[in-house]
Amino acid sequence: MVNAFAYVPAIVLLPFFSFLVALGAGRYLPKGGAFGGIAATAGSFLLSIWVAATVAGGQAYNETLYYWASEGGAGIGPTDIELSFGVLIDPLSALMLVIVTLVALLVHVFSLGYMNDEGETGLPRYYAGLGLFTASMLGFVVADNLLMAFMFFELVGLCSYLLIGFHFREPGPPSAAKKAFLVTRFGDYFFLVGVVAVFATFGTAQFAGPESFPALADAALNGSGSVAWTPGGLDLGTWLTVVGLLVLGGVVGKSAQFPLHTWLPDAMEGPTPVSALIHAATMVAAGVYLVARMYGFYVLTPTTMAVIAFVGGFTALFAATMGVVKDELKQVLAYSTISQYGYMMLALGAGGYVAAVFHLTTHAFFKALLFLGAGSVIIAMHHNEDMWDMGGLKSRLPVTYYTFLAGSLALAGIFPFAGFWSKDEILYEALVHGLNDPLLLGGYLMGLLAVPVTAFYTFRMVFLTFHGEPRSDTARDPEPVGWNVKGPLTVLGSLAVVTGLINMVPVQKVLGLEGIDLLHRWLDNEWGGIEGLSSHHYADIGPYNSGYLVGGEVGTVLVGAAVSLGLALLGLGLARRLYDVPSPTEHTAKLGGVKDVLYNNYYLDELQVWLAHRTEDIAGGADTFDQGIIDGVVNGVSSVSLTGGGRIRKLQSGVVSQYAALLTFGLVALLLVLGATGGWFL
Amino acid sequence: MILEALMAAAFVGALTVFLAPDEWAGRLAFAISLIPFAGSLSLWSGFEAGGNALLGGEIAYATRIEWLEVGGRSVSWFVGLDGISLPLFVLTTFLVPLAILSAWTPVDTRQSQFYGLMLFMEANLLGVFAALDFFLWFVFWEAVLVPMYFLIGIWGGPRRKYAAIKFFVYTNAASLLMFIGFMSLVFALGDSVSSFALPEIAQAIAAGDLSAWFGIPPDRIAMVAFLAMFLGFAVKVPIVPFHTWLPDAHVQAPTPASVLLAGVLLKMGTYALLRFNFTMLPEQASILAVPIAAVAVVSVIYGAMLALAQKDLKRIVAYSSVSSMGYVILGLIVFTEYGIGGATFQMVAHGLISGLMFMAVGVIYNATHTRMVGDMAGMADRMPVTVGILVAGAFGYMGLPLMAGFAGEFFIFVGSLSAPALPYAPAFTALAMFGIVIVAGYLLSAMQSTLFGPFELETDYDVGPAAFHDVAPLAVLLAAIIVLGVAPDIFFEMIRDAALPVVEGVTVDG
Amino acid sequence: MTAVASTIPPSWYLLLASAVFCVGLFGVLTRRSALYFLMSVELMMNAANINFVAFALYYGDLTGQVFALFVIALAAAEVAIGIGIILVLYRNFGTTDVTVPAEMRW
Amino acid sequence: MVNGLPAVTALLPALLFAATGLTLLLVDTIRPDARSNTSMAVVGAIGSLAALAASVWLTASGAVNPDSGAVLLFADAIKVDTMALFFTAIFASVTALVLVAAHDYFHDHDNPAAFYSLVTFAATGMAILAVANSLAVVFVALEMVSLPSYVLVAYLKQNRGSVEAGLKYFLVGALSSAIFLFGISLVYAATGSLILSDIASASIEGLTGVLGVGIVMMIGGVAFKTASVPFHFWAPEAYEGAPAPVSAFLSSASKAAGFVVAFRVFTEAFPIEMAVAANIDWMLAFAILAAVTMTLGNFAAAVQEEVKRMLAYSSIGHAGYALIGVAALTVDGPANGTVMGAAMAHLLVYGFMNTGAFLFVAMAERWGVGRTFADYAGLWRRAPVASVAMAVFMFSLAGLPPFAGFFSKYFLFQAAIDNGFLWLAGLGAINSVVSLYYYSRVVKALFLDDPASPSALDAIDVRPTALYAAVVFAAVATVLLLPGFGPVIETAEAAASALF
Repeated sequence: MVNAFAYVPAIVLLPFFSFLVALGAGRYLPKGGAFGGIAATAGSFLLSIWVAATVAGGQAYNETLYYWASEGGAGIGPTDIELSFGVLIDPLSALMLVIVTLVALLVHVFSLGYMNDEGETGLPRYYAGLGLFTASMLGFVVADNLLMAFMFFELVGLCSYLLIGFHFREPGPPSAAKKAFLVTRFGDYFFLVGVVAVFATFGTAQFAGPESFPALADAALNGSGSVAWTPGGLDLGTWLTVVGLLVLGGVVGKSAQFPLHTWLPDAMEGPTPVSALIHAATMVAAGVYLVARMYGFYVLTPTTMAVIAFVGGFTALFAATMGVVKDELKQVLAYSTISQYGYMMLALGAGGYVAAVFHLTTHAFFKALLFLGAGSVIIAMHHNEDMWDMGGLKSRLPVTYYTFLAGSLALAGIFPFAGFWSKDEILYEALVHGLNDPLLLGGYLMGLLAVPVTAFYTFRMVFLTFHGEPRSDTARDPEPVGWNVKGPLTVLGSLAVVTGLINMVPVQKVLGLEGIDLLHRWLDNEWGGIEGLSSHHYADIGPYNSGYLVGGEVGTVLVGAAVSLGLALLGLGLARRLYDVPSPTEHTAKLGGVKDVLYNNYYLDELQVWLAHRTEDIAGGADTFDQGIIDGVVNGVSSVSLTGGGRIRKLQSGVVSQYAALLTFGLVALLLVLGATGGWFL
Repeated sequence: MILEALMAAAFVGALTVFLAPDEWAGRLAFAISLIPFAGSLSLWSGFEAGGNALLGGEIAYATRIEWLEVGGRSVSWFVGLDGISLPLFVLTTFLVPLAILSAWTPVDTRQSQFYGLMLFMEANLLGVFAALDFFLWFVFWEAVLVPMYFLIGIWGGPRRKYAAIKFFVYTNAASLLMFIGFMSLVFALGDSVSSFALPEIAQAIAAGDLSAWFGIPPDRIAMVAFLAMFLGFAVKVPIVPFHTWLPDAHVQAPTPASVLLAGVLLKMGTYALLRFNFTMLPEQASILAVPIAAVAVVSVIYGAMLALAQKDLKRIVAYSSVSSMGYVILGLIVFTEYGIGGATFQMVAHGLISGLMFMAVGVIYNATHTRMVGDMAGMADRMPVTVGILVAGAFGYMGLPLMAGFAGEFFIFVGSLSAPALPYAPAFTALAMFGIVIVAGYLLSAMQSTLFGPFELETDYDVGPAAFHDVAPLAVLLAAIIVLGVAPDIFFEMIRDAALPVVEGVTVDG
Repeated sequence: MTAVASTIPPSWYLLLASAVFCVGLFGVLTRRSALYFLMSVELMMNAANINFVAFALYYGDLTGQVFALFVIALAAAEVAIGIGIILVLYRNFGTTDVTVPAEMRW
Repeated sequence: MVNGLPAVTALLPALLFAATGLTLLLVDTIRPDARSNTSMAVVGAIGSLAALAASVWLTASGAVNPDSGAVLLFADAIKVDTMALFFTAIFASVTALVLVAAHDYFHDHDNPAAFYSLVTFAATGMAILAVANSLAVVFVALEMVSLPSYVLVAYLKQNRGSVEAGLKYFLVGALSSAIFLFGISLVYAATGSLILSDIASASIEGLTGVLGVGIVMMIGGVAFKTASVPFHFWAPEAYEGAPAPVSAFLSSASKAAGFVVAFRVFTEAFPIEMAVAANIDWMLAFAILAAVTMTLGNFAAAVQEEVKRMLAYSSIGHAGYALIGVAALTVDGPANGTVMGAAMAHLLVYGFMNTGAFLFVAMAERWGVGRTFADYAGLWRRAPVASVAMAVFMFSLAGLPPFAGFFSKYFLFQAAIDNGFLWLAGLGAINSVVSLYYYSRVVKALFLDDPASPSALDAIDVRPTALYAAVVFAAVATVLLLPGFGPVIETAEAAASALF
């Protein structure tokens, strides 16, 4: 058979071509080039499936395809480095490929309904953006080294800028786009330093293989190898931790973790399908994916792991609390995204590699679903997003309602929807590993606390939107949506229900059914993969060992699951009591002062704005200094010489007898000088 | 003799255009300027020389003809290229035709003189990069200033005269300082060199032929010469705090002049720094490594902060050039193959990108007649293509991967972080790298307030898209930037080849 | 060599010449009338002549004396031209005061 | 014998000048009331070009050169050597330029004939000055140069400026020549001879003071001719008030004449060894003069409003540079010949670029546009060729490549450094920067500034062909002297080295 891996570049390039086509010829194509995009993503999707199948067939692929800057050469000090592009296909990237291409495809289709049918202008630009966005993300997914990953990581950022700012004629979107790029850029600064540091330290940035930097780091740490360089006097462990944290900076930025999460809610200014793409499969997912990609490096440094876990747990809770008080549909979803990625970080920090990837997968589906659902609601509501103007849409938009409900149940983590399984596993991993690690345990507790909050705001959203009486005319008579909206919703809805089945770890543990933890086996290279990139390997070199509550493993599983499910139901119930009524009212007042804090997102935006202004003040000061002092000196020199000249010329009085006098004096002076030096007249 | 042919083409072209009528001077100049470009492409494709021209590497397309005797040393017409000068040579021939195109719209008076001066400047610029004899080089180096003086002074903005004279006198004073510095080296070499050929001088110094002069010990002379030349070039680059002529010159200069000023003239400074200070006196350089690196980092951050404070688009780009040049200095001082190679590559990359930025701002200015951030908004609504390219260029400036700027900066960073020759290299590098955040800050803010949002601009005419011959050069530049970003090896390979001997010049203890 | 000349030490001539020279210089510096200025210059030149003649005698070669003649001739020429210039000065400025024409300065 | 001809042939240039002067008078007597001065200009130009040709021929033919030694005439009172011929070449070129230019400048003067003859006679004096080997001849020749110059400066009798300039020039000149003469007399008193070589060999026990004072006074005379501090006061007014061609003549040729005296007399009559031995350090005196002169000239020039006056001060500054040629000398210094040769070369280049600059001013006066920088605004538009030429002169005077002024100045400084006078060279360098400022002001006015009023340029209604020819020729020479600098500097250095 033909080798599927030969076509991996095509997966990336197809959307790229659609970008070119839409940009160049979109004006002349029907639907502004939408079909090109759909075809391209569909093609990529099929190819990805094929690739995944090949991996399942027991193969993997790690190949350098193109040397960016020339091979070899005495690169930096002692090290030889190569800057190259390549493709790394292992279970993880194969899975991610499928997810990304699928979501991208559905988003493209949905856009037909959301953009074209709504008569948006500038569609070619839109589809070009989508194409490039998808292409960059896919390039990032298949990257075989950190440099390439960084490059596409940045391109993803660019596309988010372009798409968030799609409605550039309005004031809001451009500023949101700027904020998104700037904040993530701030994170990427550390990432870039990290990349350079990796090159300096190991001389390579390959993810996989014996010469990859995780492998080298591992070898160096257990003394069987050494690294090319560490900065003056720093011991290896510390330095690797530093490098890990540097790279993490990029992750925190892109995956909207605390404190760099502020850009994401603003990013809602972008068209809803773009939000779906950003949140479910591309930009925000990139951060978490990066950690998973170089997990073999992170597990080597416990500090980093703990930090990741704690940041994740904190973000999960922190973002969830803010989601409670938002009035706009997409705002709620935005904070839920932040919170959910917090869970994934928690999982990664807690050594739950598989759990994280699992949640990444399920989240991709149900979050895409929720956003597209929100999109269809927004269509119906004529682009009014305020939930207090909605209500009672259940009967009028049945398809949207039920799919949205499925997604919400998944998000809230209600048995047996997809979200339940993944979130439960995360909490389980955090728990069992956290019992010996306070920081981690803290993360776990925060994650646990976030569960009811999540369920609460999710269903607050559902009830306010779909239940009760319509609270506005548009809600009474919403605009119907077409097949291109319902289609994607249905697909994702069913996925949101069933995806949990790919990883029935708790069931396996409790009932002892072997082999239904497909994802575990998949990521453990059971079918195919690359040495050193397996969950087992990570577990082996990882810092954690498991501890259990009463009843050993099974008991822990059951307790954990029960607790989290219970809490989720608690939150759901509360939401039901408060908002599932014919005409619900705001209860946020009960929160008192806390409410304002939550409304204003803990004033973090204000903080960042304040910082920005201080920076500008400094800049202004620098400018004054530059113009006044430095340039002043430069001009001063000339004016000084001119005044000097002015003095000198005054000698020339114009009166000839004075000339005679001066001339005589000059001569006499000369006489004296020479006479004195020569010692005449003695 | 092909180098001579190309320079002659530009020179004769200049004379022809001077005499041509204004109506078609622009077209004629453009057509003529394509000749050196085509030629330089063939030079590039046929380039096989390896090593550094100054340090005994083979010199491509070399010619050497004795000219006259100065104090027992021969001055000769000695030109040739190596991996460092060729890319800059190509950059020049590439930028000039585009700059000429970009002049068609704005320049409406004395066209023939304008284009004549452009070509005359090109001839001298090519000379600067090709010359391998100090006197010849210096003649070209100074001759470049004259046309630029006129370009700014005649076709410039309101305060053009002030800017022109400031530029002229300031840079000339600097050249004088540099001249003195270099001459003291030559004197200190005494009879061990029989000519002003740079390779001979460089190798003589490398061979330790410096001897005491006026009772000053050789190492002292070398140090003084290094400082004099460094200061001299620092003005040209420019390095903070010798940069204040640049914003004035840029803001007042007409667009095409700005393009060449930022694109090529600034590179003369860094190129000279590399050729003279860092190639000839590596030991002094490594002694002064820390202060120089500090200056570089200050240039990066301080320049970026200044750009952040500006309201005039051109000033913004001008100050960000100061910032970018700081990266180049950092790359040079670390004395690693990637550092110096990256610095040289960054010269080319920044040449293209800043050229693109100035050109695009110029195109917008043609339509709006203002460059003030406050005066306009939502230009994207009226000039979609131009703005699109401008945005792309801006991201290139921010170091977006797969564009030339990122390649240059990344090479520099990779080369500098672990540089053995520079103490505290990691700290310096990390500090300098923070520039990529600030640059994003001010460029994005400027774009947001001028290009996006609802369209605002008080004019008594309606603003429409730019003409084809305005946009075409932008597109070409953007394409070049992307190509270089995707395949930096187009130049980087030969650059590294020529940079390696320089690196080997400095011995790192420990 | 006459008796008188031989009895006078040459330094006296030097002193005399210097004295005359200084008188002339004094005149140049103090007098405002162009004509006095001219005369004072003549005085200075003749001071030089004294030296030439005296030391021609002292060294016993004629060069000095011959040169003195040349000088006298040149002085005459100079005066001629000087008078001419003073004349046009008077025509244009209505005075021979050398301090008056001071329109061009600095 | 010179090339098989009588030895007096060596005086050919001087004789040609004299003959030309007489011929001019003759022409004038034949056609006394001719309104056109074309014939004058033609005759004068031909004559001075012939003199130029003669001096070049004498040098090239090897009749007179360092190897074959100099030609001594009239009991050693005259000494024709390469340096003499080199300077004669300078005088001849400048004279030719000035005479040609004068054709248009004096187009409506009622009696141009006198001008031509006076210039030529002054040139004759210079030619003799260049070959003078006896202080007597030096003084006579000096007066031969000065007396016509006084008249030339005051040539415009109805013009108050010209008269004032003439008066000041004359008074300062008379005083200076008196001082110079007294200096000679003191030297004679101390050494008993007027022939340079005899002075050098004379014994001066006990008379050091006398000799010293004499030498200093002679320095004064030289300083006057070269317009160096403190004898420079006449220069700004004289150059400003005189007709521009005269200013060109004085500031180029007359200045060079002063330098030929300095170069020859001081090195031959008071050889460095002897001077140092006798504690009469005239090199130090010249060093001081050079430093003060170049600084004063440049800084004062930087603040002038009138172009002509600026050029006057700049010519003072250049005198300061050239003085380095006699200042940067040391006892058997390695580069004595080089530094003096460089000064000579600089004077040659300066002869062209400075004359050209003044002739451009002459053109402006011919047009009747004003004298200040502001009046020159935008001249460029009506007179592009002349303006470009002026720009060339300015940049060359400032010492920028790619013009000859760069090389001559550089050689001068380098030789000074080689001879151990780093501080002089450094000072010169700083002054060059200052000069760059005011020279570029002219270019700025010509090219960058807009005319005060649209009608301001209407004054430019004629195309003075001869002036144009002279200016353009000077410009071409200024440019071509860069590539052709090799032979010039070699000749000059050889000539100068012969003196040590």
